[in-house]
Amino acid sequence: MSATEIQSPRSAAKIGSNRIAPQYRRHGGSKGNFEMLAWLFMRLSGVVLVVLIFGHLAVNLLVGEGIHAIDFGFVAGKWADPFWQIWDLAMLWLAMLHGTNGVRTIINDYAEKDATRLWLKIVLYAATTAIIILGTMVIFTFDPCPVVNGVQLPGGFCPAP
Amino acid sequence: MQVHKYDVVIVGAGGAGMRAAIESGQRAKTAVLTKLYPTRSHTGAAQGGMCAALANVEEDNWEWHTFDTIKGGDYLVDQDAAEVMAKEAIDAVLDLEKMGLPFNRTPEGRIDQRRFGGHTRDHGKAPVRRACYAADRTGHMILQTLYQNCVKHNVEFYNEYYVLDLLTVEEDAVREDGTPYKQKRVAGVVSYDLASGELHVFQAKSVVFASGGAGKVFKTTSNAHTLTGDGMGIAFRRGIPLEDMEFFQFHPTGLAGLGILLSEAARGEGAILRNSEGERFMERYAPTIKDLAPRDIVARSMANEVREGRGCGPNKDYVLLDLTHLEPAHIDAKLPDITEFARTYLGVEPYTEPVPVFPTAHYAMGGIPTNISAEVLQDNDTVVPGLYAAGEVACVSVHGSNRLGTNSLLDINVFGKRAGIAAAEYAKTADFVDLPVDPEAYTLDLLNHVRTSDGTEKVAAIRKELQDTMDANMQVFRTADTLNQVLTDIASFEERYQRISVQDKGKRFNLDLLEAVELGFLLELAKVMTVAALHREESRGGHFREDFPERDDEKFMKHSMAYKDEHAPADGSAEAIAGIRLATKPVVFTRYEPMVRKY
Amino acid sequence: MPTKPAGTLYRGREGMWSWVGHRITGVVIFFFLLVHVLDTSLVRVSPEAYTAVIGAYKNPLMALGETGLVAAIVFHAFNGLRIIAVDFWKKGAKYQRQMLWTVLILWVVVMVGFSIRHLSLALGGH
Amino acid sequence: MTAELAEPASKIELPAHIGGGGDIPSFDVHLRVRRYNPEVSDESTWDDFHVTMYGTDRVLDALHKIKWEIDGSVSFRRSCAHGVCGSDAMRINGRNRLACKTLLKDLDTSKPITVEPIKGLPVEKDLIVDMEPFFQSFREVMPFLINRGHEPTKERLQSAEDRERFDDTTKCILCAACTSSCPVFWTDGQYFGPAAIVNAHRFIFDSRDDAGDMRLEILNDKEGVWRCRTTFNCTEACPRGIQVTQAIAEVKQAILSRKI
Ligand SMILES: Cc1cc2nc3c(=O)[nH]c(=O)nc-3n(C[C@H](O)[C@H](O)[C@H](O)COP(=O)(O)OP(=O)(O)OC[C@H]3O[C@@H](n4cnc5c(N)ncnc54)[C@H](O)[C@@H]3O)c2cc1C
Ligand code: HEM
Ligand code: SF4
Ligand code: F3S
Ligand code: FES
Repeated sequence: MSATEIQSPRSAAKIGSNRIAPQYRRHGGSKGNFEMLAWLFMRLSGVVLVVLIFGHLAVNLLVGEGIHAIDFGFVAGKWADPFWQIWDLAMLWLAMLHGTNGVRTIINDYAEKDATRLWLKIVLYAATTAIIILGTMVIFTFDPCPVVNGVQLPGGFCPAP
Repeated sequence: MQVHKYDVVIVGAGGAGMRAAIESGQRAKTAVLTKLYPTRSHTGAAQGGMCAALANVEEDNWEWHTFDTIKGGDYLVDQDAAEVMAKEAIDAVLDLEKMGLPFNRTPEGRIDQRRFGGHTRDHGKAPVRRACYAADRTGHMILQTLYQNCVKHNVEFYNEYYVLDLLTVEEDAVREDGTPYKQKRVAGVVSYDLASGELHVFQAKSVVFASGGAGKVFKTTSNAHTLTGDGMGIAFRRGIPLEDMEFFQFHPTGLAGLGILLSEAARGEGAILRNSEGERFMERYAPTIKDLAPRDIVARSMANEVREGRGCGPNKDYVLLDLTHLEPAHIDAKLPDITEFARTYLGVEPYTEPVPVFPTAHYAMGGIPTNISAEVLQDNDTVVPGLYAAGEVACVSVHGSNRLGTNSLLDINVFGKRAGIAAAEYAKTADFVDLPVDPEAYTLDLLNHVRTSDGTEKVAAIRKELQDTMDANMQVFRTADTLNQVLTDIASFEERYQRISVQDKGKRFNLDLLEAVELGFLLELAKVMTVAALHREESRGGHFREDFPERDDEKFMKHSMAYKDEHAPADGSAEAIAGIRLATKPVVFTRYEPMVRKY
Repeated sequence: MPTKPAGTLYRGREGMWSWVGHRITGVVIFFFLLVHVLDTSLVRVSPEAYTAVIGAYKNPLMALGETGLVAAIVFHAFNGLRIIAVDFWKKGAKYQRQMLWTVLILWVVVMVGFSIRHLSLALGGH
Repeated sequence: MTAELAEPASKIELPAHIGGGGDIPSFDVHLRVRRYNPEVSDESTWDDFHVTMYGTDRVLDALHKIKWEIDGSVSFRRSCAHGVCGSDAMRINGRNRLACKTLLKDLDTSKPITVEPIKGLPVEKDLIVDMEPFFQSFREVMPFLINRGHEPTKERLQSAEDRERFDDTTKCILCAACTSSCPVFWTDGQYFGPAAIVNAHRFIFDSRDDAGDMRLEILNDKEGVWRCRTTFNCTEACPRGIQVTQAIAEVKQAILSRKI
């Protein structure tokens, strides 16, 4: 019995009837661990995001005057501090990648035609790339103390001109 | 019509069929035709165990096992076959273990064993632990393991292909004593593809029948709806005799009213039968091994209790199986499924309440006669080259007039394996036999008759009446009167069967049509059983004649052989009217002389 | 395959409905995030533009919307933790139902607290 | 295990209610069966049947009554009639169940009982679906023992604890109730599905088996375990009470710990 060569996966054609409806025939399997890593990433990023997002919401919406406090100065004030810069950057990346991978799963699940699936994913990845680049640039190239029309905007954190 | 060509064609994918397929598939081009997906076969319903004298927990040997088998079968067992089975049992179990079957284990990690009815140490001294088991799912594990190994070996299955006819040719041959005779030789089988409604002819050098039992001739039965005796019916119609059909086993503990089986393993683990007075009545009937007496004895004792007014329930028509003194943890470990059946189907909690039970039609001891190489006999001493049978459909006969629990799972493995090897070896030496002209004509006729008939009789109604009369008159107790009643009833059913019609006229998945065909087999087999029972004017094993309550070795220590014979002499006898010719076949004795059967 | 009429909806239990919720909230948050990054980027364009757009957020309707969004995030976050527990904690699968109820209770508590605070801030005005 | 069991006294007093019982109640049920026959039409229909049934009757009995007395063309698979062969998984009142294990008295008989084929597999006729894709996934996980050691003369040893490790997943009857209840499987039928994973689990955690790695590799696929979204429909649907989602989680863990 041990002499039998075992091929894997079992070929459908050789065993049983070969009446498998075409839409169920499995396309070639995937190589590598991408799906596993994606799965793992969803969970790890999820845990970190809980901290990041809840912190973000608390500071922005609940502390002090809540949403009324949000204006240019508020944002500028936060990003003057490298702590918040890193915080928001991490949140941006993790949330975008987490969300993108989530939406990728959903597209895989529901897009029926291969072509549709491909297009939707292209759009998704393009949007994600654009947003991540944009967001990163904003955080890093942001100047909390712009000089608008020669006038220094008010802000306690700005160096005196 | 499509024609396929295979060296070996196996009919049925239960335990016997798949065990054969694993052997034959590695030796010859093999196809398995089965009317059910393999894992739906009724082997999966078997619960208690499969016995072999492994002696893993107690001293035991295969000779004691042989003796128990012979005594259990009330000496109508062919002793050469019983020896083969008991001896090969050990390898049969080990084979399964090596294929991956997850047996329960002893603390040392060996296969665990439990007690079962009629299995004793040293020729009846005391019960012995001989049944290897996997909780109360032994049959399930066997069926799954065999299917898994079929997948491993790339066995080709044709699922939901109903075999409806056996193709043979007849040629001149000479017996050993020099007399000429017409020898049948296998050419193939005709099958009906359920999905498309098309007929497929399979030309084959060897054919193995492993199509299981015929429990659906009875109303209260542990058997599946699909166990309609097709294999026996097909063979019988094609001139092959059926052996010992009067012996049908009634299992003592079916859920009352439903027939769903509660394994003997329950009693093996210590459960006790009680009547309405709470009495452990088996102490009266089998003082030594009590509740673990063989099934025929226990079933009759139960029926007797009920007859004498000590039954339980509103109609006083069942007795009780009491597990309440067992530890719930023990019950969960050893009998999880059957206790769930009691909960699901009767709403009884076996931890705290006894379970209502009554005998249920369980196992056909008789069937297509074979020798120990699983070759099918055409008459007492010649075989049909290329035709094999194994499992419940066959009669080797290792079970004689009463099968011991756990011997059937053993039977299917031992003789399934033998059949598979023999069929493949034969196919290597033999040539294909030319198919008869119009091979599918008979089957087409059969189907067209049913499909196009515009009668008014309903299949289900006839079947129900058949099952009712069989339950009432052909069950645990029989007399000439009740048996004649059955024959009268069947005659009228057969007449009505000519006028049945089916509502579904389509081709796809026409189960309506197939139920009608199956009813044809049931009627035929019920008739054979009853005629044979009428002829056996004695009581032995599963066959109990109230008008002849003693065993009569003088006249009846022989197998009965029923042949389909439309041209039997019109002598007015029951069998002639039924179109059956009855003959006998001697029992093979090797070492054990018949004794009085006492437990 | 049969066309019409459609079969009934599968009557899944807590597990299935929580997954439906998780999926919907995930997508909602994702699209919000796209917009949110875009509007925040306006700080780079000009403080006025940013303040103008942010100003648009500061009306009662948007306040309700924000509450909804936070509700989605909170549910997704808590349920996400539940899923992680199912995946990594030995007894997670066994207690998934209890954990879901915990998630919902926590969700209600957090949202009640948040709504009171946020809506009173947002609607209270100055 | 080997301890002698207590032998009870040979006569006991039976509780009173065991002796009596009363009549078996009968009741009327209304079944709505989803019918489909491509020989007749591409559209399916709902057919209504009213039958009188008794105390311990199951949905399967009602279907039989319909087939045998009212409309012989109603088609469904069944065999054992007590929940061990896996033939008759169908959707009863919206959930996957075995018709032979669903007692009518446990359903709300004041409303129609809907009966539909299981979801996600091609319907062939009425309640019969094409099971081939399901069995294909099963075959692909190599559901058989592979042992590379040399064969012992007697059985392979396995401790009771090692045997217990995979006990739950040996119970599977391949009824497909789980796979066809899985929202992920419904989407495109490509997911291996819970049943295949359960059967892989049965061997991965069998101490006698040597090919766990190969099976883990097969399931570490884009259609493998990672598609499971832990919706628990499979666990709820399994008529054998197998903790399917738990088994899937264990396989995920096994892949992770092997890779990392
Ligand atoms: C509830 C129950 C419990 C049992 N418990 C035990 C036990 O504990 N120990 C024990 O030893 N025995 C037990 N038995 C007996 C034993 O299980 C059976 O006798 C044995 O499994 C029969 O196996 P088989 O392979 O012959 O037939 P089956 O398993 O019944 O298989 C029959 C096969 O034939 C196929 N078939 C039938 N007709 C056709 C056709 N016309 N065309 C094509 N294919 C066809 C079917 O599809 C099926 O695959 C039990 C039986 C029952 C009913
Ligand atoms: C707050 C903390 C968060 C946690 C703990 C969390 C957790 C998770 C987890 C564990 C999954 C995997 C679910 C599964 O595999 O079944 C998931 C999926 C998903 N998440 Fe999050 N997430 C969080 C935030 C976010 C954010 C901010 C977004 C949007 C950008 C998002 C969008 C998604 C999407 C779209 C999915 C896919 C849903 C699906 O496949 O059904 N999540 N989340
Ligand atoms: S795991 Fe349960 S539901 Fe799934 S196929 Fe097996 S027995 Fe059926
Ligand atoms: S239903 Fe499907 S999503 Fe996972 S938990 Fe079961 S496999
Ligand atoms: S008929 Fe066998 S599981 Fe229901």
